[in-house]
Amino acid sequence: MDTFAASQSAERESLESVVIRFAGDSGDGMQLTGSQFTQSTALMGNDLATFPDFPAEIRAPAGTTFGVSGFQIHFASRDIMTPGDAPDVLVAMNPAALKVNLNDLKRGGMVVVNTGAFTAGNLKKAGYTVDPLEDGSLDPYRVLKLDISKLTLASVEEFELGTKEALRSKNMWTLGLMMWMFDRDRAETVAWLEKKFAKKPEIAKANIAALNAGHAYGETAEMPQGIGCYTVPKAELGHGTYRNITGNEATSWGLIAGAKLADLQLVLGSYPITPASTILHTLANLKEFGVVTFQAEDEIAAVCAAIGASYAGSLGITSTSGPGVALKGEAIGLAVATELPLVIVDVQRGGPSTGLPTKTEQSDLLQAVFGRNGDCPLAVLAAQTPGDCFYAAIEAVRLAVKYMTPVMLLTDGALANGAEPWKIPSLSDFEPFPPTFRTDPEGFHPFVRDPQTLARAWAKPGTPNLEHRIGGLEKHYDSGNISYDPDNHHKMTKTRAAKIAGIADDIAEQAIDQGDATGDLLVVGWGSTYGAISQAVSACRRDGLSVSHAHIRYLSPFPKNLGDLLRGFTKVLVPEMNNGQLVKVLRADFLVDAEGLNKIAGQPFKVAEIEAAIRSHLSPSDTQASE
Amino acid sequence: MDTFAASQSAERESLESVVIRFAGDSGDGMQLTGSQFTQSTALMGNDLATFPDFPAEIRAPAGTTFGVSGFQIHFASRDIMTPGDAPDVLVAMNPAALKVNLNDLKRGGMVVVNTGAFTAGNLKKAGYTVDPLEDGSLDPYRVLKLDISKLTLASVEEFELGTKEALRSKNMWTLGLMMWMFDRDRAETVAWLEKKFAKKPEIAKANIAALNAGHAYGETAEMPQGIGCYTVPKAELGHGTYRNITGNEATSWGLIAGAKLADLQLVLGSYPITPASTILHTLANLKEFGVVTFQAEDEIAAVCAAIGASYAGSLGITSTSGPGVALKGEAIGLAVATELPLVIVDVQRGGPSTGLPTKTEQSDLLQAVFGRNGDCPLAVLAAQTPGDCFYAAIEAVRLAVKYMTPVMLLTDGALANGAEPWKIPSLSDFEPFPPTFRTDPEGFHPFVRDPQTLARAWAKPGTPNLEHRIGGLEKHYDSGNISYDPDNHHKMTKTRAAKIAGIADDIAEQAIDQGDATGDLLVVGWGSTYGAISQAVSACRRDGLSVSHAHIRYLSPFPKNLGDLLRGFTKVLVPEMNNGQLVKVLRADFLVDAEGLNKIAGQPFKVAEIEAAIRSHLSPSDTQASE
Amino acid sequence: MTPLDPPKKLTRKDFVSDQEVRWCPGCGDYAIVAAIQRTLPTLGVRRENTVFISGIGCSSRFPYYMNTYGFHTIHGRAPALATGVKLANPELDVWVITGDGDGLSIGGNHFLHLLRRNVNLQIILFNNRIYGLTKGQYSPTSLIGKKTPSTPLGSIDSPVTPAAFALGSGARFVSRAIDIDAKNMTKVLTRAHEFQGTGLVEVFQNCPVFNDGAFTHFTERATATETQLHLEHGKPMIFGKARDHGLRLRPGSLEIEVVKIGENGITEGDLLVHDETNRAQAFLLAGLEPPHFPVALGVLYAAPAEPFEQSVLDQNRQAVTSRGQGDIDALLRRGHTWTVGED
Amino acid sequence: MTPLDPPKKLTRKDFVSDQEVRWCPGCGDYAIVAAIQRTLPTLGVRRENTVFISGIGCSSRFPYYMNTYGFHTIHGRAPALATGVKLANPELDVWVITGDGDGLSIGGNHFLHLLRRNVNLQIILFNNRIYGLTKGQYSPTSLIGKKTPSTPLGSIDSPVTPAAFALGSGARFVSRAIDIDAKNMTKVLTRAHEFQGTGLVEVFQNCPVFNDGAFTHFTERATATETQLHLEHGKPMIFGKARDHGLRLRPGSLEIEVVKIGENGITEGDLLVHDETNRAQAFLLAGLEPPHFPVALGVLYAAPAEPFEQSVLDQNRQAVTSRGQGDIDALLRRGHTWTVGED
Ligand SMILES: Cc1ncc(C[n+]2csc(CCOP(=O)(O)OP(=O)(O)O)c2C)c(N)n1
Ligand SMILES: Cc1ncc(C[n+]2csc(CCOP(=O)(O)OP(=O)(O)O)c2C)c(N)n1
Ligand code: SF4
Ligand code: SF4
Ligand SMILES: [Mg+2]
Ligand SMILES: [Mg+2]
Repeated sequence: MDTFAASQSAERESLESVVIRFAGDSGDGMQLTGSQFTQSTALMGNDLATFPDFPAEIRAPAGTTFGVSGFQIHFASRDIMTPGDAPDVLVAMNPAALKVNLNDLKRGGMVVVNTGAFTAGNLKKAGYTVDPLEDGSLDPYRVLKLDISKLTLASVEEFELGTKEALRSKNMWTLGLMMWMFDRDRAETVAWLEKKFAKKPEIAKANIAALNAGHAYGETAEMPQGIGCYTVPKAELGHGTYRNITGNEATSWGLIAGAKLADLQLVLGSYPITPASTILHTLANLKEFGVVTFQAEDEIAAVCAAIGASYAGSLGITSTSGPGVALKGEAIGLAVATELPLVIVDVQRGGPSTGLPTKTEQSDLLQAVFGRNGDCPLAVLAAQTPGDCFYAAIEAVRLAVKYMTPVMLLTDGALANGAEPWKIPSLSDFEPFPPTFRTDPEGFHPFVRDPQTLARAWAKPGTPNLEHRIGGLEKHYDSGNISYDPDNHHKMTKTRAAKIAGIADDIAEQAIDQGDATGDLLVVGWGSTYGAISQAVSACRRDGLSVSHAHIRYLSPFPKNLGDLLRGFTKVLVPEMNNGQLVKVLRADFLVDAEGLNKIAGQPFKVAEIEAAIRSHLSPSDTQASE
Repeated sequence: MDTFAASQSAERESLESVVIRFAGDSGDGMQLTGSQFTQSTALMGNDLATFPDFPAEIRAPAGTTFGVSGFQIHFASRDIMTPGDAPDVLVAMNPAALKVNLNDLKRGGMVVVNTGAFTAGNLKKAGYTVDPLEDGSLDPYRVLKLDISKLTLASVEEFELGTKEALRSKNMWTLGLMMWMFDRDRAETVAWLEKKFAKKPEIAKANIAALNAGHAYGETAEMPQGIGCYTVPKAELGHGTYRNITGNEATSWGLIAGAKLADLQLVLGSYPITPASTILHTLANLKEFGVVTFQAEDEIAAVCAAIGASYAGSLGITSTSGPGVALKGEAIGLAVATELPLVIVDVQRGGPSTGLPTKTEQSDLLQAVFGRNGDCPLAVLAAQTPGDCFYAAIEAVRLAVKYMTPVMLLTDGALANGAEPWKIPSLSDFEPFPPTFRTDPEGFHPFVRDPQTLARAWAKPGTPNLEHRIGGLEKHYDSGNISYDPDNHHKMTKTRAAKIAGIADDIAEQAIDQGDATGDLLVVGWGSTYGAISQAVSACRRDGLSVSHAHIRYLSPFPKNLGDLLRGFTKVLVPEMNNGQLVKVLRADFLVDAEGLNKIAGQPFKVAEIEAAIRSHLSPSDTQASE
Repeated sequence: MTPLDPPKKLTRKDFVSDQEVRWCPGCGDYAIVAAIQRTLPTLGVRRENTVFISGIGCSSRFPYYMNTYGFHTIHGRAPALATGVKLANPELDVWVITGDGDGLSIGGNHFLHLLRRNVNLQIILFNNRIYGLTKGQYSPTSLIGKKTPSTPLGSIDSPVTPAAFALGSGARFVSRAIDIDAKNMTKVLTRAHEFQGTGLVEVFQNCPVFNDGAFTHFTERATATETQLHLEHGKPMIFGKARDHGLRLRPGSLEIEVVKIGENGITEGDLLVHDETNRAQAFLLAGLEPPHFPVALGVLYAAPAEPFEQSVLDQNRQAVTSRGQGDIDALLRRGHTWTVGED
Repeated sequence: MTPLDPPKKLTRKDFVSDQEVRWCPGCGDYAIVAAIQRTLPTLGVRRENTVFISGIGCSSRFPYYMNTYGFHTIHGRAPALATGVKLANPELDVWVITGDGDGLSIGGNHFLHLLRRNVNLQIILFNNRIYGLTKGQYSPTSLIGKKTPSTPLGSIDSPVTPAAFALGSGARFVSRAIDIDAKNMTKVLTRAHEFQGTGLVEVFQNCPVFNDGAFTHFTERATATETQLHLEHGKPMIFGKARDHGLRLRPGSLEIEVVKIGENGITEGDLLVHDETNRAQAFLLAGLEPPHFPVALGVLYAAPAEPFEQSVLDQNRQAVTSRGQGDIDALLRRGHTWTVGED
């Protein structure tokens, strides 16, 4: 898997796909650069996937390795699903960025370095004893050395900004250069800059000047051996209107859409936590949808407020990450016991404890399914791409309302911040699912159940003649009053379990995403590993290997056919970004000898990693020990 | 299984075993009556087991069914292990007590009723439309009707107490009668009353008078048809000094013994919760052992204080029940991440949520093993009898200190309040296990590990030249400093898992408690179901069935040989007082088709229930569906 | 949601549920539930709009005995849950029931934030200075030296004064009543209900089983006139059987002293006049304790401000006015979009 | 545990750890860590006995930069964890580091109970009126109207005043300092350290990234003399460049007013004299805010009492004296026992 060749010809060489990683100091604005490049790439009609990777510190001191912020974009003329394993192009704005990222670059790949930042001080901060630009460590790569700092200063001279201010445009100069190199259009970025700095026209002008200067530099300057200019044709995307969307945007919008389809007011109780906070931010800024957002004093208050809202007849939702879920356990149990609708969004991050707050992981699955006192079943769903968060959120709302139950929606840091082009649906594509609130006193008690769904009646305060009391103590099946009766407790426990199990009749059977319904190996995934598994499986299938891919959305309850489906394969491999959680539940429920492929690095799987595992599982001499 | 026959003969009839249930109003002092009867029974040298069963309310209104408090004792001349399935004798102090308990009484069993309490008002409160003493509903039983109220008043007349005060001695009169009937000695109770009412000698005298009067009544009065007097010979207990002990006493004392063996100060951070509170109470009253007890503002503060204490070089312990564990999850994760010793005692009760606070259950196992964010492994142990809590607690301390890890000790409400005769060990029977605190700066960092146990160094504040920082963020394997390095996180996660898994090399292999090492059916249990399973299995084995019993103490990690052991049997049956938790983990880890037998009634299994399940699993036409 | 016909005249019985009360005989909670059931009809509220929300504790069993909507939640969390209820439906008339353990031990944080946000509801704190339901451990309001199962040698934590804590937390309505003083309790409950915002009522409640007589030193009817100061806005602080004692500020200082009217030239004019809106004064009053001072009862502090949920609604309305009612299809198409193929 | 040789003279550098500081350029936290590193050597403490315990937040990264023992715990729980540390080893010199979110939002309950128990440690509250680490959401001390990512239309919760909350919680030492005023901070830190019990120091800390200038209206050096009141026990409350302004109690009332010395007959004698031991006065001072009043800085309140962990130790000693050192074998044999077989 080496990178695209150098082009010497004047006219642009056409490439099928490119992976670029922008890397620099937290202060260098790499996330902005990346997202602007992403925008114009989307508008070019490429398929794409991105992976922002930033430090836990707000602004780590300049020049340090732990302060390096990166943004990787993979774009192509074909359908792609991951941010790409290894970059073809690395843009390194300073020595620390080079140090941290160089090993990931493909051999023969291109490095664009800002020599202006390669001062003795910065080299030292990055832990370089000798200058990597001099000691030949860049020999395996195609290197474009530019004093971007100097070039930027020159380009904005006329605006007479202070040097510090002027240097801020470095990232725009670089963006301009890369836009030239890959034939992107600057118009959107120009418009965006004008809007962003509307109050500071000088700054806007300076940035635009830098952007154009970078582009112009590419047009005019003589490029060294091995550096060319390229184009990546449109991808064959299905007809429709597209946009870029990140996972947390999609989740937020999906929750709003779900509330609309349920005809309920959305009340979000949340407490800020990385990487979930942007869901709170997004919804807080959509009050015109009647959304109520409440930043509570802590996670417990947040979920309790959401439960109170559902009790009062709204749709209570709480968004958080793993440590927050750990705090909400007792209250979620109350929602299970009182059988109220509730959606808990867990944007997973590296654990245990505070762990790796800005890194991604899938290690909250067992907590989601089992992490409460008592026999305390609820529904668990997972989203598999940024755009899919929208659909998963709607489904979470549907199940919560229809079954009067908490539903845990699992996403993760990679989905939350990652972006992809998304074909925009219309609300009319969805069946509405408004609940019927109980109003008839005849034969009412708070735990009368719908014979089909086993959901209890939802009688909201304010309804005359349905006054009733509920709580966390066990209730009598036939009256809803407190009951310490032994058989009743057994019956209620079984009923709560049966209600959740019954959801399996209401969801799609598990589909094979790719490959045959039986064979040598089934790769089973869940959540954000979708893209990597999918590409690895198709690569192996191209080589004629008997491997299929199933990706599980419904983790509790599982689809009815899942057991049979697993048994249709000689082997089952379960890649997870954790130490083996789904694999545990699959083995317990279906007694299949599924094996885990576990990456607990706070980073998504590379396609190659999964591909290698598949091949070793299918190689005649299957020596590879699974972990 | 019917009860002992009536004896008409003057001299006492000898019985092998008897089950008595004392039942009355919360205000009637049945728990005291029961524990006094238990004391004297213990001193008689019988083996025994008790099961107190009281309402969630402090003092529910007199006469109501939900206010009924019961105390069951099973005593015998042979080795017994459970409080008994069904009582041979029911003492009902009022209509509500009769109503609630009569169905449990063995057919042909004896009912002693206090007719004095069978007033129209009490009958109504109990929900009786007709008087059960008149309508023949007691015909299947041997009935002893006495106006205990009146008899008591007469017996204490001389002390000129108010009627209300005088009636308080009802329970002592009744106790006296039962002590006559079963040939128990009153001396201990007399002494106890004198001590208890030292400040109110009149009350002491009155109670003693009532006690003696009840006894005298038995001696003198003409007993109706079917009521006799009995004796239950000494049991063949092993040599040694015995005492009665409840589970929470044993746990508390075991923790103190563990701290002593570890040569560490015990610091308990706890927040009151039923049925765990008495551990806090017991330890709070043992300050002369240097025990520090801290009633914190909530469960989170309690566990955090315990973690702080361990960090500072003491043994941090926290005691609670299921809802408390649900709140402690995040903090326990911190202890896992910082690798500090910590013992969490979970005295399980009925769930989910507030559930059935005063009832017993085993439904926190999955929470104990999986209930935290991230991959967050710790050790989980369970105690199986009241006395065994002592040994389990010591073992929990040993593992926590040796492996620098949180250890969850699971007991439950039945163990906590249940009592049994306990052969008292000496501290010298135990190997001490003091940790070695790190003092040598040479090559020190907070996460240097013992190559055998993988435990990190314990360097406590106050030690010169070992100043260091720890926290919940991921740390570098080789320095203990914060690290966001992907491979390091993978390595640390694997190391944390390996450390816990490694405990399997340090614990006893799983033994077969009863029966052969292979066979048709293995009954696998954990925790307080020990007695019921054991008796059910031996009953079936007496009938020649090929069934064995294994009881698991180490739930995480499992003993190394457990898998092979399970595979030695055609079938595996897992009785649990939950909806199927251990069975899930066994299936996941060993891919054996274990079946659950689940009772979620807030009450212990009856021996008969397990026996029936065993037989149906072994009957040629095995039709019984497992749940 | 609320039907438009005027509420029918309700009586105490309308608010009594069919559940048997499960408190110990003699428990102060009986008097409180009775007082509230008696007061509600006088407030012209609707049963269906009335919601009692409690945590866990003897006191928190309260909602089961009210024939209204009720939620017996989890330990300490009632204020947070009630906030959610009000955010979902501000029309509802919410009463939070909590205890000294539920509200001030595990629930202290939610208590603080409820008060500072000033959500429009009533919160009744049943203070019996003990954990009743769990059988008598000391609570954050137990006095130093209190012997309980968890403090066999006596408690050592200095107690929280709920009213002072509330004032420090930014509470805008702080009041006190005694379980057995139905008359004053009704007054205070009515005031708290009128109040736009969080109306805190601390009730001194006797637990005959685990903390009997915790308050008798000032609740005893016989000595009440000497040990109780019933506050009235704008009135001088007078107490005593002969109404001849009063409180004044020691001149130029910030200390309150008890004075006798008539003695060395003191007249009513010298006494402190109760000003409900003075937080510092309320803070001083909250700290008065027998034997040297009477206990301040009634409304210590009342300073209305816009309730939290109103401001929330205002912002939502604002958003609709400035941006128009949200349209989801438009939302999804906000910002950069592009179209593939014909359409 | 502590070796007996006298502590060697330490310098600031001895307290600087080898970890690179990871705060934003210009963050007020730099000044605070510097002040503490400069103050510690003057307190004659031992590095090995010094422990910094923090929660989560930018401020809570603090322990990593101190070359002492340190524990970066979980969000809001540092006070509880620190209490456990002191119970295990009262000899340790513990500093709790928290933020306005860590300490007053999620950690409010532990904050309350730490203060009322009066555990002997110092707690430094870094108040920047914002959640820094999570990128700028409003905090419990953010002012109404504050626009943040979670309050795009402005915050509506009325803020907590940490000092008032602390006093209401029963705190016995309450003080304030400004990040850039090293001199006063050192004074206050020293006082807090001397104090036997929980020494609370609120530091007004600037977050240039998410809440720049939150305090400039009274921290600006130019106007400091007009906007700051530096309290000294026993001294009249005077401020102003010309030291000609002061605070007095409006006669007979409980309100503070600003007066000009010399104007209509006001003399220094009329001014309030700071009494550290007067809780009500401290409560009033805590509430003073520009523009109408200066901000009260320094030690607002200091009323020593036996520290919590001392009382705990006393009870344990008591138990040993009255019952003798515990003997486990005897414990197991306490009460009824019986023997089977010969022995
Ligand atoms: C999470 C949790 N922790 C602890 C408990 C046990 N518990 C129930 S009520 C209570 C304290 C009750 O005291 P208070 O609030 O004063 O109410 P009271 O019974 O005195 O009316 C406790 C500790 C619980 N139910 N849940
Ligand atoms: C249980 C939990 N909830 C939420 C978070 C996310 N979080 C980390 S710090 C913080 C608030 C920090 O604010 P503050 O205490 O004022 O510290 P600052 O960053 O302003 O110094 C939050 C919400 C977390 N780490 N853990
Ligand atoms: S324990 Fe106390 S508070 Fe609880 S019900 Fe009984 S008397 Fe009332
Ligand atoms: S975000 Fe604010 S508080 Fe946090 S380090 Fe940066 S400047 Fe300091
Ligand atoms: Mg109480
Ligand atoms: Mg802050």
